Amino acid sequence: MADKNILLIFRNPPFADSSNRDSLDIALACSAFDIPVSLLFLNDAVLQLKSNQQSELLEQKNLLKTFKALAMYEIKNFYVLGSDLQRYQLDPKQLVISCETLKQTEVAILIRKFTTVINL
Amino acid sequence: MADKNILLIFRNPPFADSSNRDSLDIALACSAFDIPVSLLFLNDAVLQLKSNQQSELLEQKNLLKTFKALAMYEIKNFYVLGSDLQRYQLDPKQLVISCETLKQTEVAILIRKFTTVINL
Amino acid sequence: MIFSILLYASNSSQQSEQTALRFSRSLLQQGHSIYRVFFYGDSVINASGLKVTPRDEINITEQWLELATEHEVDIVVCIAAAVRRGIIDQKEAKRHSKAAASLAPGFTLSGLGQLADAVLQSDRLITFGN
Amino acid sequence: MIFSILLYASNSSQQSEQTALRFSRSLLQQGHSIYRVFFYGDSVINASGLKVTPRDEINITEQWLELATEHEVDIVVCIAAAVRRGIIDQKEAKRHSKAAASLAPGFTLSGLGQLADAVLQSDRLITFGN
Amino acid sequence: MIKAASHETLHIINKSPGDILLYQNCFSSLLAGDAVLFIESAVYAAIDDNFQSVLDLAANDIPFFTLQDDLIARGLNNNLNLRFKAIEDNYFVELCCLYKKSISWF
Amino acid sequence: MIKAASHETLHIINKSPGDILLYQNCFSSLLAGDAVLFIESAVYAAIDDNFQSVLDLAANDIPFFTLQDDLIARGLNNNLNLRFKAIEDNYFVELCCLYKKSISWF
Repeated sequence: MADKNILLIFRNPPFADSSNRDSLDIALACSAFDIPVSLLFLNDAVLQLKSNQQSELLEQKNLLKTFKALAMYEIKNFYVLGSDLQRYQLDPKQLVISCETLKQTEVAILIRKFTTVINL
Repeated sequence: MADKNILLIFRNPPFADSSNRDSLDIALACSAFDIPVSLLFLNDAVLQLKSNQQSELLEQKNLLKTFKALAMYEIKNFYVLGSDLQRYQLDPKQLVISCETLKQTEVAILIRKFTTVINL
Repeated sequence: MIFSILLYASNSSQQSEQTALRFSRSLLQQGHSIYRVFFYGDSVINASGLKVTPRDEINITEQWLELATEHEVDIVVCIAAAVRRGIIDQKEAKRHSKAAASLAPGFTLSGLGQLADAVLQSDRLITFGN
Repeated sequence: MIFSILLYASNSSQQSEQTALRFSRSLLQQGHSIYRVFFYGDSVINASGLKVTPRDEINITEQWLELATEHEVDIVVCIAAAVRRGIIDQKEAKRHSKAAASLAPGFTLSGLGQLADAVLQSDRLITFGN
Repeated sequence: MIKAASHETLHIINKSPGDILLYQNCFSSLLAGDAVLFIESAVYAAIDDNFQSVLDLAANDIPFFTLQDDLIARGLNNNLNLRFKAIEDNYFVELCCLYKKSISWF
Repeated sequence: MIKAASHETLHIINKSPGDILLYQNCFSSLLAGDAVLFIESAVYAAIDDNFQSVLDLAANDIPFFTLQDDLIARGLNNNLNLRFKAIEDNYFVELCCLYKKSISWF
């Protein structure tokens, strides 16, 4: 079996469903099996990385702590789209993890680098 | 309590989720309680009314029989959008129930006529 | 005013349930009343007595039960939606020869007639779904 | 080739499960193999032993079990996703002081490591969701 | 003198503005006298730069409300579109009383 | 002479073309060597008159496949967009073998 690496695509805003938490748990599990993991945030998914969220108002758990802890698991490759940041008036500095900003055309090129893609 | 009437809005294609079946069951229950029921089909929902479906290929139940039986429960007001028919190349004659075709602007006027709207 | 609440979550996110709870508490505080809360579709999973909520999350099932007890709110779970998702009471377990029941105590399984009745008896029906 | 299947239904529609079954049967017929089927997210509801399928519908749970038995396919249900939705085996029932188990016999609860392992051991991972 | 419109339908929408079709459906269903309440992920509409084109479907006399707690929970405090009026949960209840019926778009 | 592209990523999409954002995401992720397989509700794309604008995002050399059984189950037999090639379930498996990996868009 050839060496594997995995890209997890996030597409949903915080709190809306369980897909973000579920993708994050896959990231941690793959990392524990020494599979290199990268995370791509499309559409509303970048919104969950926004600082100053106060999810306790919704009696919901937010995932900010988990995202911040990913570096300890050697998960360090995070990608967002410039157009999504612009759409939602976000500055990369407002995000809780340091992300590489991609152009739309770079997404396809990124995807090509992985043996496995999970897109919940 | 003023007299009630109810509009059920369908928006999803056949088989995709349980919302169409669930809305239909509400229609039957309301009719049994003598609440006048009307059905509005938006977007992909009109596709479930298409004749010649062969859902047995998917080992799924289709709802065509139930739609055809609605008249027996005095449910006779069905509305579809001309733009949705056109989009999917459908002729009103291809639909298993006789529907009134509305223009987009007539939807808002229709909605106003009901005391209750359920939109699953 | 008399409200009824229709819960229709299409996935296991608890967001729409939590909004519905916030709304329900607020309306009761303002002196309005709830005739019925009706669990439909995938929302019936929230009436499971077997699910385990992680310690750092809110137990929605308990919150609905507390609200129901404190304010004598009628809470009904659609029997057809529940049975096909494995949420059954003792009676349904027996009828279908299942080994156990799974409905949380305090919830009642009943038919869609209860929703139609809620439409008739309430001034407002508010749907919370996703 | 060696396949693994990831099931991730976000609602109780059985369409994606049925497509996955069609795909799985077809690949087995063609001489390929399935290393693992992994139930994740709301798909775990399909591993409930307490749900009752209406007589005119297909019982997806049984179909997966038949396929697993006939072709010795490893079928794993994500334990975290299952427990929070009330799909528990005897061990989890005991651990969480629940009155009964609900997992259908033939299914196994296990962790996400089983999915990571499937990624490593399979030539292809195909996701079916909705 | 313009007669004040009666309070007719409260449209409650809860998906992010990325769900273009849902917004088209909702906004096409508005008549004078209606209002729209943006809850949950729909509060992102108030900071969405791409939102103007779909927003134009809703006539200017349709009031837009959004839940204060849902905004704050998502860290949205500034640069909100001025068309949106943030309200507390108890005013959500009041709106439901004031308007004759509600439609939830999700 | 043009070199035949290798078989890279099979994109599997299952929502109706009304889900505009999903189609934009999927089609923006295509490179030469990729293919798109339309299953379940996505087969309606093959009869959708409004589909051309989003379809233009996918370069002409990207093959489009669709499941024969999913078409027939929905009563779709004629007037199909010629870009789509209907295939049997066993060819779905073959595509998954032929292409190095798959991405499911749902």
